[in-house]
Amino acid sequence: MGEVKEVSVGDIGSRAAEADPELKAETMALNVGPSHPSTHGVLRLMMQLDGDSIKECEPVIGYLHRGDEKIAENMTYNQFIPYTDRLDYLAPLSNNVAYALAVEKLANLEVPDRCQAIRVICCELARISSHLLGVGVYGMDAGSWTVFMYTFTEREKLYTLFEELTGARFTTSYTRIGGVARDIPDGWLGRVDSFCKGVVPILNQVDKMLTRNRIFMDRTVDIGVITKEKALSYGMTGPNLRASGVDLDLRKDKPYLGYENYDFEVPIGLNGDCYDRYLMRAEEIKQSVGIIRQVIGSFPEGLYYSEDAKKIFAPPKDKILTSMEELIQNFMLVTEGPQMPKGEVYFEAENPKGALGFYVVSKGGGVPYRLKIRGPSFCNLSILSELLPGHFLTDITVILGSLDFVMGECDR
Amino acid sequence: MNKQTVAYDSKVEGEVIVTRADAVINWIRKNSVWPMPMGLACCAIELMAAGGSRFDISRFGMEVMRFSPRQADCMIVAGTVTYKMAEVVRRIYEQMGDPKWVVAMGACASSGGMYRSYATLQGVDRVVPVDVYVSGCPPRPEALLDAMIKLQEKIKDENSVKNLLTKHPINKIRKDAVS
Amino acid sequence: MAKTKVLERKPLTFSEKTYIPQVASGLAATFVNMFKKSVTLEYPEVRPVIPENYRGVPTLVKDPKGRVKCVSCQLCEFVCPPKAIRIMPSEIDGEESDRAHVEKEPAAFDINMLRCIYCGLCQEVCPEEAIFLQDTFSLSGYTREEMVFGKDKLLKLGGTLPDNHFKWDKKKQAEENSENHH
Amino acid sequence: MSEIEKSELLDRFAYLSERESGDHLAVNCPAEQLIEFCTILRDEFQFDLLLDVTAIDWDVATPRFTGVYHFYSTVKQMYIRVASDCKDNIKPTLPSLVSLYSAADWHERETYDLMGIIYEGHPNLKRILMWDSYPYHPLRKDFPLAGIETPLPAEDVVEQTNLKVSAAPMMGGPFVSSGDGKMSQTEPKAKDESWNEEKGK
Amino acid sequence: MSFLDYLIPVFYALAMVGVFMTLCAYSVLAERKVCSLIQRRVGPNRAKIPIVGHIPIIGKILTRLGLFHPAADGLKFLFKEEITPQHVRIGYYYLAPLIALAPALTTMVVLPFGRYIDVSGMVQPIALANIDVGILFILAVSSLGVYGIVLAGWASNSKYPFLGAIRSTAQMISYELAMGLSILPVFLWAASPGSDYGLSLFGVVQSQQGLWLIIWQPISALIFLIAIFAETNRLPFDMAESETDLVGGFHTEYGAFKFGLFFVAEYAHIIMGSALFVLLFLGGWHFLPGVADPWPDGLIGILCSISWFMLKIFFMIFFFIWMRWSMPRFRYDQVMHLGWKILLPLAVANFVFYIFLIAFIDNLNY
Repeated sequence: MGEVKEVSVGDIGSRAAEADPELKAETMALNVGPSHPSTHGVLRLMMQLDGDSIKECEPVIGYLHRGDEKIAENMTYNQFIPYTDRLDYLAPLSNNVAYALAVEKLANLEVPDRCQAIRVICCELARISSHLLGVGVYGMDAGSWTVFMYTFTEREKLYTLFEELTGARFTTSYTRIGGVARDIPDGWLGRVDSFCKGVVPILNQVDKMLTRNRIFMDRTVDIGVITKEKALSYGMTGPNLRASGVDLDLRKDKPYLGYENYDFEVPIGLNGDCYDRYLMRAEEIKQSVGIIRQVIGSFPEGLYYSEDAKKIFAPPKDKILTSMEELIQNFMLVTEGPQMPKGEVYFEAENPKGALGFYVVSKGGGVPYRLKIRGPSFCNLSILSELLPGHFLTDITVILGSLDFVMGECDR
Repeated sequence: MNKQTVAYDSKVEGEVIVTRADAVINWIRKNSVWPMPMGLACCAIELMAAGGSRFDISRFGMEVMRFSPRQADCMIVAGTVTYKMAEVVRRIYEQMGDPKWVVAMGACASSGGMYRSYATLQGVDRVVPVDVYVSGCPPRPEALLDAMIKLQEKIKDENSVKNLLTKHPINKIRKDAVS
Repeated sequence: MAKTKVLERKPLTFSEKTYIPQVASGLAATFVNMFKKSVTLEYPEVRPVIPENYRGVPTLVKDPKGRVKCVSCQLCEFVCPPKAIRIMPSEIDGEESDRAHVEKEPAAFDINMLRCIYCGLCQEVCPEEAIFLQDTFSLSGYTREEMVFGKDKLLKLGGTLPDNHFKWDKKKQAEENSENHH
Repeated sequence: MSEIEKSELLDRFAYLSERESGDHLAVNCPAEQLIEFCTILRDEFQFDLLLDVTAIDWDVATPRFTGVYHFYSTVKQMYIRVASDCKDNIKPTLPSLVSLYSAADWHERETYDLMGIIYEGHPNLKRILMWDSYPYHPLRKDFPLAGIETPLPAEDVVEQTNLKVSAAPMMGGPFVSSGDGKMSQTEPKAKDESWNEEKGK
Repeated sequence: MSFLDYLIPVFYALAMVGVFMTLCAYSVLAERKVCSLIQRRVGPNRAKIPIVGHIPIIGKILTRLGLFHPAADGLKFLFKEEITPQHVRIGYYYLAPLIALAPALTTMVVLPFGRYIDVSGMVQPIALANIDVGILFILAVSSLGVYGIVLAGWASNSKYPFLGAIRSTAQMISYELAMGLSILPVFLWAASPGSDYGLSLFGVVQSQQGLWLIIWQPISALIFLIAIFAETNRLPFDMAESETDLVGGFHTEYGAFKFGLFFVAEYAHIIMGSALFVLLFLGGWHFLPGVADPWPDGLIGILCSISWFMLKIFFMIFFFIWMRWSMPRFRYDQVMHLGWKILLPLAVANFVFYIFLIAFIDNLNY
C-alpha cells in the first residue's frame, strides 16, 4: 500500500505516523470465521485492521461448497428437488418453486391455476419465514436476543403450517416438475390466514424494541451504505438492491405464477444503509401478508398438477397401483426422469434473498446436462470487500446481518 | 478368613467410593453441557429452533451456547462438513477442554447424507470422534433434544474419576473405508 | 413500472434522542411478555402433534394379511437422492397361492437412517405402497452401525397399514375371472 | 420489444450470431469481441445488471467450453444471454468483464474454480469455492462426481486424523445415473458392497 | 477471649463470601430464568439432585425452578480440563481472573447490609468495616477490576481478547469519571457541614430516612445507573464481551475454572453495583420514601432491615437482567461518545447545580 491516503479521523495508524515518522503505522490482521457468531454460517473474512477500523477485507467463501451443480448433472429433474431445499435454507419452499418453474419453462409447461395459487402462497410464506429470521437475527446481531426469540417463535407457527402442507417442517421438497407433491390439506388456508393476522403484531413488538431505538439507529443508520450504482454493478438483487433505491422486483417486472393479478407494493429504500435494509424486510413481510390474503380470497379450484404432462408428472397413485399403463409410466418417470426437450433456459424468481436463477441446459432426457444456480447471496456477498473497509470492526455484525445472506446458496 | 474379607475389602470399598464420586461428577457434567454450536448449514437453523422458545433447550441447562470452544463441553456439528471446513472443525474440537463430546446432527454431519460428492466429507466422524448421531435432514429439534438426552445418559455411565487424572478417553475417529 | 412504496424515515425527535422513550418501550415490550404463557413444548413429556402425512422415518409395511408388500422393484432405491436404501432382491420360493404375480421379495432391505433425508420420494414412487414414511421423527444412536435399519426392524417399525387397493387380490381375481388375462 | 432488439443487435454487429434459446434473447459472441460488445450492451442498451457468469463443458465436442453470461436491464426489464466459445480446449480462456461489472469478479473466479476457464485480465483469479491447492476443476465432465483422492492442505490436522479427500461412495443402489443418455440404459454400473457399514466389516 | 475476637470477624467474612458467591451463582440462574420468562420459555428445570430432588412436592418445585443448575454449572468448572493455550503469557493469564474477582469481593467489606441499634441506643451499620470513606474505597478498589480484564486480554495474546480488553479499558475509564462526578452531589447532600459521616455509605443511607435520593437527585441517579451498567460490562454496554463480534471478548481464551471466575466476577460486579445503587439512591434498608421504618427492635428488626435491603438489591439485579434482554448493544465509539460528550458534561452541570442548590438551602436554614 504505497499510495498516499487521505488521513481521516479514524485513521489512527497514519495519524500516528504523521505525528512521529518513527512510529510505524502497523495494521493488524484479523480473521473472522468461518465459525463465528456474526458470520451466519461459514463465511470467513480476512481483514486488515487499523485500530478498530477495517482497512481491507477479503471474504473467503466455499466452506459450504457441496457440489450441488455437479450433483444436479447426475440426477433426474425430480430427484434434485430435495437439493434445492438446501440452497437458501431459510426459504426452502420458494427455492422449490423457482426450480420447478425453471424446468417447466424448459418443458414449456403451464401448470393449472390452483397449482399456481398454491405456489404463490408457498413463495410468500417462505418470504415471510426468511424475513422473520432476517429481522430476528439482525436484532441478535445488534445485541438484542429477545427480538430473535420473538420472531423465531412466529416462525415456529410457520413451520407447523409447512408441516401440514408438505410433511416436513423445514426441508419441504414440495414442488414437482409440473405440479406440487400434494394438494393442500383441509382447513389449511384458514390457518394460513390466521397466521397472517398474527404476524403483524409481532412486527410491532419488534418495532417497539428496535425501530426507533436510538441505540439501534445509531448503529445502523448510514452504516454500510450501498449506492445504487454500486449495487447494480455488483449484481445485487432482492431487498438489498431495493434498499439502495432500484425498483427491481421480478414479481412485478417479469411476473410469473400470476403475480400480476395481485396487488402489492414494492418497498424502496432511499439510502441503501443497514437501517433501510432492516425496514425493507419488515415492510416486505407486510406486503407478503397482503398477497397471501388476496390469494386466499380468490383461491381457484382445479388440479394441483398438470394432467396433460404425462411424461413429466407422475400419474395418480391409485392408478399406478391398479393400471398397468400408469405403472409403466411411473417406472419410466422414475428411472429416466421427466422427459425434457433439448434447449437452454434461464429463469429467475424473486426469492427472499434476491433473484434465484437457474440456468438449465438440456440435451433432452431426464437429466440436466448442466445446471447453474445463481445464488443471490453469492452476488450480494461479493460487495463485502468494498463495503466493509472504512467501517469499525463492530459494524461487521450489523452489515453482515443486514445483507441477510445464506451460505447454502452462496457456496452451493 | 472369609469373614475378614467381608468386613473390610479396600478394593471393594474403594470401588464404591469411586463409583459414588463418578456418579457425582457425572451428575454435574450431565446437567451442565454447554454446547458449542458448530452451525454449518441447514441444521443450524433447527439448532436455533431447539434454542428457541418453543423447544427451549435451556430446560436441560444447555442454552449457554459458547462460541468460544474453550468454554464449551459439547460440539454440536450441525450441517454439511465439507473438506474445506473439516480442518476447521478439527481445530475447534482440539481447542475444547476435556471432557468433550460431539453430537453429529443430521444426515450430512453423520454420514455425508445426500451429498455424495467431491467436496463433502462423508461423515464428521472422520475428523472428530462422534458420541451421538442424529438422523434426519435436518432432524427436528425434538430429535436433537432426544439426542442430547442420550448424550446425558452416556455421560452418566462414564468413569469420570479415572479419567480425571489421565486424559479423557477419546473415542477413535473413524478411519475405515468410506461408506 | 412497478408500484413502489418508498420507505420513509423521520429524524429522531428530541425525546427520542435521549434514548429514554425507546428504552422504556423496549422494557415495556419485554415486561408484558413476562406474564404471557410460555410457548414451550416440554418435549420428552409432551409430544408434539404430528400432522397426517408427516414425513418421518421410512418403514416397510405389511398388508392386512401379514404379507410383506415390497416386491423389491428397487424403484425407491433408485429414486432415493442420498442412496440410503439398499435392496437385495430374491425370488420367492415355493408356490404361495396368495401371492400370485409376485415373483420377488427383498432378501435384504436396509435403510441407512443416517443417510436418509426423509424426502418421501421413496413413498411417492413405490408402486406397491410398501414403503411408508411414518410419524416417528426422532432417531439417534451411539454408532453408525446401529443406525442402519434392516428389513426386520423396518417391518417392525412399519407394522400393518390398511390396504385400500388390495392390488394382488384384485389381480388374482382378474386372473381367475379370465384365463386370457396376463 | 425483444424482436426489435434482436434484429438491431444482429444487424449492427456482424460478429454476432443468433443462439438457439428457449426463452430470452440470446446471441453468440466471439471471445475477441466480448468486451467490446458488453461495453456497448451496458452503456447503450442499458443492461446494467450482470446476473450470472457460467460456462458449459460440452465434453467431447469442439469447442469444448462455452462461457455464458446473463444480463438484465432494470430499465427495459429484459434479459439477454451472451454465449462465447473458448478457442482452446486444453487451456480455455475468455476475457474478463471485471472492468465493466464488479459482479463479474466472483462469478469468474467461481467459473475458473469449477470449470477451469481462465479469464484474462481478471485482477485476482484464484479459486473461490475449493481451496487454493485443489488440483482439479470439478464441474468438468471428465471429473467424477465422487471426487478424486487428493491431499488436504492443513498439515497438522492431516497428521492427527489422516484425513484426505477420498472419493465419495457413489454406488448406493444398483443404478448410477450418468450425464447423458437414458439412465435406464446405463444401469447397473457397479455394485459396491462396502457402502453399508454392517456389510463392510 | 482475644482469640475469639479475631475468629469472629474471620468467620463473619467467610460467611459473607459464601453468601455472596452463592448469590452470584443464583443471579446467573436468575439471569437465565428471567431471560426465559421474557422470551416466553421455561428455562433450566431439569437438573435433579438424587435425594433432595425426590422429595415429593418440594423436590419437584426446586427442580422446576432449576435451583440445582447453578451447582452443576459451578462445579463443572472444577472437573474440566484446565487448558492453557501455548501462546499465552502464563503468569498473567492465571492472574487475570483472580484480579477480576478480587475487587468485587473486597468492596463487599465496606458495604453496610443493614442496621442495628447498639447498647447505647445508637444506630449502627452491619458491615465488616464501617469506614468513613466507604465510597472512596469502593471507587478505588472496584476500578481495579478493569485490570483483570485488561490482563486477560493482553495475556491471552490473541486478537479478540485483545480488542475486547482495549474496549473495556477505554469504556471503564470514561465512565468512571461520570460516575464519580454523579455521586458528588449525593455526598454534598448527605454530609451536612460538620457531620461525622463524611463519605461513609452508612451516612448516605441514614440521610435518606425521609426521602430517597433518586427522587431528590434523579439526574445523578440516572448517570450513576448508566455508569454502573458500563462498569459492569452489561448490555447495552458489553463492549468487553460483545458476543456477536468478538466471540467472547476478553475471556475468549479462558476455559474451565478460570472462565468460571470471570463469570462469577461479572455477576459479583452486578451485585456490587446494585447494592451501591440501592445504598446511594434507593434508601438502603429504609422502608419507603416518606414512611418511617416499621422495623421492630432487636434481632427481628435487624433481619427485617437486611431483608428489605436484599429485596431492593434483587430488584436491581432483576433490572440489570431485564435491561440486558430488552436492549440492543451500543457500538464502541458511541459508548465513548455517550460517556465523554453527554454524561460527563451532564454530570458536571448536575454537580454545579446541586452545589448552588445545596448552598442555597443551607443558607436558608441558618
